[in-house]
Amino acid sequence: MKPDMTVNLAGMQLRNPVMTASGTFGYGEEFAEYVDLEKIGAFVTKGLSLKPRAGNPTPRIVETPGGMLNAIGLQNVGIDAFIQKKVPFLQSVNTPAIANFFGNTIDEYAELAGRLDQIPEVAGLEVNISCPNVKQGGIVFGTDPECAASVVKACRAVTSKPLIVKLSPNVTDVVAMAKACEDAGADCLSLINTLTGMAIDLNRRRPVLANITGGFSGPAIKPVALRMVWQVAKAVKVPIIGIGGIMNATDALEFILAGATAIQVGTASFINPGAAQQIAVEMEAWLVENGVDDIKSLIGALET
Amino acid sequence: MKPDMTVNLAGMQLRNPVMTASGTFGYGEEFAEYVDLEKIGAFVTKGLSLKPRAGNPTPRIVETPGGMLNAIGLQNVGIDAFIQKKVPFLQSVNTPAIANFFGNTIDEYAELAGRLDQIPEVAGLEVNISCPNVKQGGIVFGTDPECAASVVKACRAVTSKPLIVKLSPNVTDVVAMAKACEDAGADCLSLINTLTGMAIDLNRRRPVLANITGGFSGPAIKPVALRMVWQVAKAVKVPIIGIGGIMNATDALEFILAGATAIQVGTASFINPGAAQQIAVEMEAWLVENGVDDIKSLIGALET
Amino acid sequence: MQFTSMILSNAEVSPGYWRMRMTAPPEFASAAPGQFVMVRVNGAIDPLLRRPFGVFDVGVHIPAQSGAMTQPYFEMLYRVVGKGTAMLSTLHKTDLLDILGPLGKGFDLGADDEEKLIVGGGVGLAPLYLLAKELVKKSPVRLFAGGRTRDDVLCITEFERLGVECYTATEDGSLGECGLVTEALLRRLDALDGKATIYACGPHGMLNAVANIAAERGISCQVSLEGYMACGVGACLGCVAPGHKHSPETPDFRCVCTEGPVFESGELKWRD
Amino acid sequence: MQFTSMILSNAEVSPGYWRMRMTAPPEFASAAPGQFVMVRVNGAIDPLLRRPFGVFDVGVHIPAQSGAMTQPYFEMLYRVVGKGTAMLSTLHKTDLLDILGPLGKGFDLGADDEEKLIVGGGVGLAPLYLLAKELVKKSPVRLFAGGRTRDDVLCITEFERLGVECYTATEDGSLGECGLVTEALLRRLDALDGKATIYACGPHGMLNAVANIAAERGISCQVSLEGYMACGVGACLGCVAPGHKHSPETPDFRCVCTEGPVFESGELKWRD
Ligand SMILES: Cc1cc2nc3c(=O)[nH]c(=O)nc-3n(C[C@H](O)[C@H](O)[C@H](O)COP(=O)(O)OP(=O)(O)OC[C@H]3O[C@@H](n4cnc5c(N)ncnc54)[C@H](O)[C@@H]3O)c2cc1C
Ligand SMILES: Cc1cc2nc3c(=O)[nH]c(=O)nc-3n(C[C@H](O)[C@H](O)[C@H](O)COP(=O)(O)OP(=O)(O)OC[C@H]3O[C@@H](n4cnc5c(N)ncnc54)[C@H](O)[C@@H]3O)c2cc1C
Ligand SMILES: Cc1cc2nc3c(=O)[nH]c(=O)nc-3n(C[C@H](O)[C@H](O)[C@H](O)COP(=O)(O)O)c2cc1C
Ligand SMILES: Cc1cc2nc3c(=O)[nH]c(=O)nc-3n(C[C@H](O)[C@H](O)[C@H](O)COP(=O)(O)O)c2cc1C
Ligand code: FES
Ligand code: FES
Repeated sequence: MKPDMTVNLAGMQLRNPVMTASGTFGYGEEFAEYVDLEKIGAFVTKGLSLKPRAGNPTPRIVETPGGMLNAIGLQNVGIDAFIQKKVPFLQSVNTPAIANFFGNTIDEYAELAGRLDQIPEVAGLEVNISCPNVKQGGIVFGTDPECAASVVKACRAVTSKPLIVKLSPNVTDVVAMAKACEDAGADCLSLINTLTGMAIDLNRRRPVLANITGGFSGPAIKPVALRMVWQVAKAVKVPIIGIGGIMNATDALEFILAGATAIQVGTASFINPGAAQQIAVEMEAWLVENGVDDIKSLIGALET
Repeated sequence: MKPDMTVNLAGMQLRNPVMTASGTFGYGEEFAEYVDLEKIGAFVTKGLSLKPRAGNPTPRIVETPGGMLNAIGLQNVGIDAFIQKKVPFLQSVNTPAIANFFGNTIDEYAELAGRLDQIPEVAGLEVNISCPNVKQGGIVFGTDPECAASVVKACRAVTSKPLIVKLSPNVTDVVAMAKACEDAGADCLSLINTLTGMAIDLNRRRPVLANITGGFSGPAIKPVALRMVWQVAKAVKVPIIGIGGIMNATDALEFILAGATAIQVGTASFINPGAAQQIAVEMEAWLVENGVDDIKSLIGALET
Repeated sequence: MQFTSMILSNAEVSPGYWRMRMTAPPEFASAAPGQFVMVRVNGAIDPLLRRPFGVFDVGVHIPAQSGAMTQPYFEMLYRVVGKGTAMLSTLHKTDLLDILGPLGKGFDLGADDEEKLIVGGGVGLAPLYLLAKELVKKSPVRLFAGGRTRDDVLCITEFERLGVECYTATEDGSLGECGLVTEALLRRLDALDGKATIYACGPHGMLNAVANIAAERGISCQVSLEGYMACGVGACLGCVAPGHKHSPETPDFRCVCTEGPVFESGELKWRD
Repeated sequence: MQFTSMILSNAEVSPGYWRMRMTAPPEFASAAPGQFVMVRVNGAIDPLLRRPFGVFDVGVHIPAQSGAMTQPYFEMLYRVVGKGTAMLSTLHKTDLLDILGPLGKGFDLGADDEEKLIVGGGVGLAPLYLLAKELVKKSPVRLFAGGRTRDDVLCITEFERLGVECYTATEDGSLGECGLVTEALLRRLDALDGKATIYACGPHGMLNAVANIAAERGISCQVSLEGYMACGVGACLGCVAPGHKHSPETPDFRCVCTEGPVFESGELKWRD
């Protein structure tokens, strides 16, 4: 018998729990050749800002043991070009598209949320709060519970679409951040965004990345991600999307046991562009083999 | 010409910057067959507590991509047995031995610091503040600047030996922690201790570690460690010991460029018990090849 | 001792079980039965940690050509269970491996005038061959080898060639008796007059059963344990096993890599 | 296109430079000169990311035995510089690799009635052989190949066999002229009457010099760039290069893996 792979994510019905992570899957189109988008649960766009952003100078990426650092600098086409050039593609696909976005100020966050709310092709919003607050001297929104709550409240006020808040792992107390966002009106939490890391080129005596530090992703970070998902899942009521180093169905199922309702595949799509679809297929096969008839029975089923 | 490999670490003169990390080198004796202790700069003991500690149930370790998790539970012989059974060995070796220690309360930290201060064979003290404060409901000392400062002040008051404070990476703002410890009287900062991580056994639907979460170490964590060392080095005046995923001389030199005066080799000693000595030898060879006549000229020499 | 070893042969001896022979320095010849090695499967970071394996045999290769140098070697018998062992099984003659060992405390050979009863489950036979080789020099030796199917019962011919009397049992009855090997052990103990020592290595459940049998009958028993190991030299404290006085309130842990892997069964904590 | 490819041969053609031939699906035959592949060196996590390599050649292997199936293949020419390329160089015939490609925008073959001047530095020659193979069908082609020493000037015989006139230069004078290959290019441009197109691939400094020469003389020029790549399909935005309007204040980046790797040199930003 075919197991039930569907999950409900803050009102969005997904055919399976496998999503793609922002910044690793373009605007969906880039992977059309490798992934049948209608075989995965949902996909998330590159992070959008009000104005287009050209991003950082190069080098922007570097490999590290079991992972990679990126300092793309949130390069994106901006909300206007998104609406004109990318939304038509979203319409053609029968899979929820989630718009990831970020601002430099709370007002920018709210303006973007309001505009994205008006786009019927956008099924849900994912707020990236791992960005520096230009008004508060560069303190990252996502590292202070009050600051994060203000962003979430401002977005919540202008959208009735499912609002996902994406948490930064670079904090002392991820549970406090999670609760603050839940209380401020988040429908769902996704975690983790990248850790902050650095790589050095010994011979040139310089940082490898032009930006000096970068976001650390890939299999290396999985233990941190799994720990945070487990901690947050115990503490909040809203559903959770697990992210961080997921390379295969085993990794994905571990996150679900830890308490995630859905998962996002990030860096893995670079290594294997068909990763997301393959993970969905292999998860289903695992369920069949292990006699599990509903993926939902595994959510948070870790025995501790 | 032989390059000058010596560094001065808060008054301790080391023949080279290579130390071993607490918990990965026993009490020194365990590696006598593999490492000529008089070829490395210094070594650090397993973390000591007032009473002996038996540690956590098993499994206590698990491999992860590019790293490992441990939940040893700070098993150690306790300060009394340390003095009786381990100190005699320290006396036989002409290399600074640094005692790593931890307490459940500030009083315990101070008592240990005071007792270690009286042992002539102990060249310096390394305070592990990554332990839960039992009096404050389990909040980890090393994640709150004030709490950490109290520990450091209490230890500072009872010892005139070099006092190294070992910082936890599981914080939002490692620079704030570093400054608080410096202001409270630390002579030196070592970082990073392990990240907190988790691993799951899908088939058993249980955490792999009996303790559920564990300390994450090894090459995988190097980008985070390097970033934190660089951030802290810019912000404090005291010397820094770089730790985290150092496997070879290249890694070690990267930490020195980032601002570390010395480095500690941890997980690498498990994989290659002779790692510390080999790193010291290869660092010197690199200096010769690159015409650097004094290792001190590389400290913080990163061009950004 | 840490050394670079060259693989002399690496062959599948039963589905999923491999036997590897590799060069060793002359000092390795003194490895005690029950000692183990830590193998670095790969010079890179994946897998990161060394893998522990028992010493199956030690010997000296005497080349056909007279005058050529003799070559001390040792052997491992391993089962492919995960990443590291899968990679080992792809290695070929002349490939090199970084080895740490022999490590740990091996078996106590005991008194000469008693019968030796060796109990092995699956790949647990690995460290018992070298043991049997020593024991047969002085005492009558019987082997009780068990496994899930016939494929899991290994190298019986080698034991027989030593003059060891072998009993086999499999859970599916595909070889020897159908059931657990402890049945045959019990029968032998019932028939026994005089003293005996039991030596056991295998899955924890089997060791537990053997330890309980030994305790009930007051027979001396040594078991070889496994434990998740990072270092193999007593530094990480990852490999510990609960000692006989252990309880959650008063923990008592033994270090498997330095105090073991072989323990008197009475030193350890067992389920009843 | 993503496919599993079997290695047909892998040999060192000059110290540190290797040439690998591997099977490809029939559709691969339409790869344009200048396109590249992303190779997954290893199924595990070390190295984690794919490695980009130009397509050196494509062809079809016709087996000696009549009636046996023909086998489309492609070739890469690579230099061992780090972990990934070192691992590639240890692979053998019949080993398998996971390949993504052909990717990116290749060279524009331009008009037939002009001279084609190909400039390659070191392993930069890799994507230029397939280009030359196409260009010689319609136009006279000259190759200007440079390197540090004679070991860095590769596969010249292959180019000559195509009927390409080859000029070589090395920095140490061990092969051809002593100095930079742009000297010979400049002499040819001076002698030229009629139009020409320059195609270049190699170290960034060389491309910069060639681009400046082309700009000064108003000659059309295409360059193939390298860039640190994670995905190869336009998703990570890691591989970008500054476009001609780029400045720190008004950044203008081009995506090397999808808009390139071949660009009109005028589209990009160069140092004077
Ligand atoms: C002292 C000792 C002697 C051993 N002797 C043998 C032997 O002679 N032949 C043999 O086939 N096996 C033996 N084992 C078990 C063997 O070490 C494991 O099967 C092997 O490490 C599995 O590695 P892997 O990478 O294939 O599996 P993975 O599951 O990928 O390994 C992941 C991690 O778990 C550890 N691990 C997995 N299974 C075990 C286990 N059963 N015991 C300890 N650690 C484990 C690995 O060392 C590694 O760190 C011995 C174990 C110990 C402790
Ligand atoms: C479009 C394109 C085509 C290329 N074609 C060829 C070719 O035909 N033959 C050839 O020998 N080389 C070619 N290169 C360069 C080749 O990709 C690198 O030499 C190779 O990736 C180095 O890998 P490594 O693991 O050996 O080195 P490492 O230094 O260990 O690699 C570490 C990381 O840096 C990246 N990297 C290192 N050097 C380069 C570089 N020069 N350009 C881009 N990324 C780099 C790697 O991809 C990897 O992610 C090409 C690069 C690009 C972008
Ligand atoms: C190249 C790159 C770009 C990214 N861009 C974004 C982004 O724009 N917005 C965002 O919220 N996360 C971004 N991320 C973070 C990922 O969505 C994901 O949270 C992170 O990579 C961890 O997952 P992984 O280990 O599976 O890659 C980016 C990650 C990478 C590697
Ligand atoms: C098994 C194990 C035990 C450790 N025990 C201690 C300890 O007792 N005290 C302490 O301060 N750090 C301890 N650490 C942390 C290390 O000293 C070091 O900070 C950390 O492992 C990061 O370095 P690495 O990546 O080189 O291993 C331990 C680490 C490991 C792996
Ligand atoms: S394996 Fe490290 S102490 Fe036993
Ligand atoms: S390599 Fe990812 S966008 Fe070009």
